[in-house]
Amino acid sequence: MESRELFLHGSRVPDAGPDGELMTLNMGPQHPSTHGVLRLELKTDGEEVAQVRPHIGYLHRCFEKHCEKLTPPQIVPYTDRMDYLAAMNNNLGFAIACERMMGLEVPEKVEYMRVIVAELNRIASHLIAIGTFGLDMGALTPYFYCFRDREMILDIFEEVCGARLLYNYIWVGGLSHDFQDDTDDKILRFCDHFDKRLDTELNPLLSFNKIFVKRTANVGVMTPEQAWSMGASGPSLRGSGVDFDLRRDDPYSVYDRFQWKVCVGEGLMGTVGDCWDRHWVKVLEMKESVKILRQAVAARPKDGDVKEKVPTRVKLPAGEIYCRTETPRGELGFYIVSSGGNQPERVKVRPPAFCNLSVIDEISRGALIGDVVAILGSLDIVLGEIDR
Amino acid sequence: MDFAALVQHLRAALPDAVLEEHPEAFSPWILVRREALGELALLLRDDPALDFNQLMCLSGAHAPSTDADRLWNVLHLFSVRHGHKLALKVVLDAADPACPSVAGVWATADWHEREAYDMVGITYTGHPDLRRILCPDDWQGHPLRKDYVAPATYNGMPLD
Amino acid sequence: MDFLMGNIWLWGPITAVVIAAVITVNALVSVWLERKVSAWMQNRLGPMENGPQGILQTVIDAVKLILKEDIIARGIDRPLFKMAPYIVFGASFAVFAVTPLARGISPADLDVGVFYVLAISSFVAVGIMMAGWSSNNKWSLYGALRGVAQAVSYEVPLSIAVLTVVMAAGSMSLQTVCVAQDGGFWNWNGLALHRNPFLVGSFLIYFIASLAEVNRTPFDLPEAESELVGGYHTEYSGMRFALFFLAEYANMLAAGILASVLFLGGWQPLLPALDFVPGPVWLFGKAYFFVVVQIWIRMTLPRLRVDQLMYVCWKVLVPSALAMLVLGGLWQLMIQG
Amino acid sequence: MAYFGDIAEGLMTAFKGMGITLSRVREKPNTVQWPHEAATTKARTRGELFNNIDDCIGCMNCAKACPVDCIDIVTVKSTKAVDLGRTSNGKKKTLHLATFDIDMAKCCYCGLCVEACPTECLVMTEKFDYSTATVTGLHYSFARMSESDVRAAQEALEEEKRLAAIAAAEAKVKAEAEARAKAEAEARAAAEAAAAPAPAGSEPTPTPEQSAAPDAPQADAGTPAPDAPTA
Repeated sequence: MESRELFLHGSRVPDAGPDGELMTLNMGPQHPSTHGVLRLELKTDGEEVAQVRPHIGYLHRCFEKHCEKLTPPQIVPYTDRMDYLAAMNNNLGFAIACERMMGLEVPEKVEYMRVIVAELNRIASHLIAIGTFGLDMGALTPYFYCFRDREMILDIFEEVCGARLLYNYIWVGGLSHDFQDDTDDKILRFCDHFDKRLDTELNPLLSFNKIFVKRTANVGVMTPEQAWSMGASGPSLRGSGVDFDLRRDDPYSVYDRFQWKVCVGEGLMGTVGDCWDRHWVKVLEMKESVKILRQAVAARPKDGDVKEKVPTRVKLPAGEIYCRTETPRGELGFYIVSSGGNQPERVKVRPPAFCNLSVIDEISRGALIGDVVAILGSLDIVLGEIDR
Repeated sequence: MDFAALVQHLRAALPDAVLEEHPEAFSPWILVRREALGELALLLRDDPALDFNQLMCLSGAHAPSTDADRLWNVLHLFSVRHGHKLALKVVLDAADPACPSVAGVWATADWHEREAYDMVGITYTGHPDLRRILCPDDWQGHPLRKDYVAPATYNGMPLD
Repeated sequence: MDFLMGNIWLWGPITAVVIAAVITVNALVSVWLERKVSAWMQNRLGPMENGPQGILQTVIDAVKLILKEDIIARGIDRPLFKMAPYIVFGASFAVFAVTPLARGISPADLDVGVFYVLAISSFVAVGIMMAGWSSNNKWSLYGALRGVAQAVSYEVPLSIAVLTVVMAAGSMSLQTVCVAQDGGFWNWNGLALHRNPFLVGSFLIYFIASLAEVNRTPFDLPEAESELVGGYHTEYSGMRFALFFLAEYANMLAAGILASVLFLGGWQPLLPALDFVPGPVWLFGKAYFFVVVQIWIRMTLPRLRVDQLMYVCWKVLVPSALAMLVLGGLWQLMIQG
Repeated sequence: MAYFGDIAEGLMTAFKGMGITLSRVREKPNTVQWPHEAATTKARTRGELFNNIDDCIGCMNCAKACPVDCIDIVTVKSTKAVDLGRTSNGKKKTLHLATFDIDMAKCCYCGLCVEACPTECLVMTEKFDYSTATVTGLHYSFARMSESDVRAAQEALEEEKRLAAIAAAEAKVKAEAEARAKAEAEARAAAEAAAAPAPAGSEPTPTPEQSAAPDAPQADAGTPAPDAPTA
């Protein structure tokens, strides 16, 4: 075990074998735990990994090219399809970027509802991240429990906007539908159910399971310096102990009105910034999201039209903007250039998972093949967003 | 530091690096002389008064039709310690799309520059591994150029 | 009866056919059990379409596997590739030969029954190695290497734990081991705290090691699907894959049978008064209890990493098994005289 | 002692986890035996698109709103003599719908077309299970006009146009004559008064087809339609 610990702190990168040869192993594009179509080119010495070269682009769907030909309201459904596990957050990021360009103020009611759906979707997305992370570790059952709870969120979304995965709910200037009469109750009921389940079910079954801890603690340690330099964001950044969350530090919408705290990795089971910390930050963040949800549901104004400020014709003024929001995976940035026409000239997306994935080579040198799977799972990538 | 102070600081440190400043933009930006980008990037990262430790985004863009045939290399920077932001823009001639790489300054730039190379064809000098990233390695052309025409076939496969 | 038992040419084929039938039925039942138990634990229903509670689903799956195309990719070492599933299946098939079904009845009551079981079951590793090597696939090779390393390592604590029982019973014959646990469940090795408490420890060690022997979670590294795609059987399809599949479930049952024979009295009834229930019922009941526990563990625990697997074997199970052996022996010397 | 602690913790957490999984056996399953049981859709569920062609005015708003271009509409303008009636919410119909095709295989279920529809005739139903054996099976045609109907409508329109063109030509000649007369009169007046020349007020000739700005918001059926169905 001691020698392994040495690798993990990066003091020893395995050399090529005695005869100077490393085996090239293609993990993916068809592989069960690459979370989509990712290819990792591993250079291995036995079970030890000397280098990881990610190859992306297998799911490239020309999002940025499409945007040149679409009006902003038409782009919103396309943003759904980038990070399909957190479509609300993507809609929100794009809508806010457009609204800032247009100087559009949306009604307070809409802001609160946006926060509610964004936080619900954050929980849903983290649930998948945690469930699939467990699945990568070989724990089958937490995955189903996560999906069961996520289903409640999807039901709420379906009731509100009619779709379960790709919502097209947050529009430039407003929302597509108002909540139904009993949506608030359903959200609160979900919060009660979920809070309880998290502590009595998911944590003892997965987070604190000794095997799980041993598999993830001290594995794939990302230092804060590495994280900043590689542009890691979201739970991957906070897992390294960096206290930074765009919702608090670069506030948008009405996040500054709620009482909540930014969760950071503390190295509870091993080193700060290991896979377990990244997992734990997600668990804690879900609890914070529940807190925000409770406050937002209580505080949200009930009257008013959610489409009141939706322009009949969305026309971005000439100029360029970079606008970033915090999705479950981290910093989602939209760089929009417009020359005042109906369609934006250029929409560049800065996907959080794109930058998070680029860290993988640095943090998995010297790990075992099983660790690479753990690291990949803990980084919580969505290929739809990386490849766009 | 606010934008004006930032620009002042930069002009004092590197007198000929900043060509224009645009404080009125949605995300205020400065136009940087191409040759000075590398030096400026190091200054931005290492000067404790600036301390831009995060490269939020690096975008390549083919400039809007209003601005002739030019490519933009746009960097959005953020400093966690000071909380200030700055956008740098390097304007390149589409015929000579070479631009200094900042991958050695912010590691984030590595993949983003590969993407900009892939999409609009900016060739970054000094980049450690400038390959296509989203398109296949043998793809022809740079899809986000305004004059790009989608090919009819790829390796004999019809593209519809 | 003695005539029958004595005539190997008559008795042998009949036994073989019966065991083959048992293995096949067992695979159908175990797969169904695995699906159903996992579904119940995961708030699902599992297969429901074919037959009541989907009991015929596995039959249909088996038909599908038989009808599927048998793909042998280029670059494969064909003779080894074709032979490997039969070796794996054959090994798990042969283990059943010494199962004590009831008092005095076993297909073959060998004097060295325990030894035979351990020897034959470790033969599976040879098949796994052949499959992994001949597939000419890096993932298969990883699976095979892991599988062999694991099988060889876990053989050690497993054998030591079994040795404790052999020592207590004074015989290597499985029939004798069963007879030694006569007289109600309090006399079963795995529960008999008053007879030899260290056997209970051995029971736990044996069970954990047997999980590794049959490649079940948390020790399913040779076929860890999230790491190695399919492990050593990545390249197999159709009937050859079905043989691996059959062997896996046969191994699960064999491990269960051995555990119940060694530690839960085999065919012994729960209470002496329940003697009228035939021995095989008790034996298979106990064996399937272990199968369900294996499934239950699979549904609960994550998988170990390859170095942790070795750590658990050599640094945890082997020392503690040795301790149980020594202490159990001392106990027998001191207390029972 | 961390060694024994780890072993104990390992066993304890394993048993705890097994307790949790076992206790879930008692809970009711969370799945629905679809298609034996009805799947739960909600009132707003965005499923298959349906167009009530009787209420459709052919305004093309849906086709324009669609981000994936899955709606294909071809209209023929009706002649003045034909009254196509009104929609159920009182909008006047002025266009024959030669084609109204939706390719559900392309549809991305964003619902933008439904929002754009001024007469609420295009709706997303709750139906979500409509898989077909072929992709073309998902190509829905809602228009009810036969080819001969379309041709008849086109001919009628062309006839009307021809008549209108004649009328316009006549009107133009007349207008020109009037203008000339007016100009002459004005010139005379100007000569008389020796004042500044009056502006030549040439009235725009009314064309049968008024072309609106392609992206102007259309609340009503003011959209120009192609004269003949293409392809």
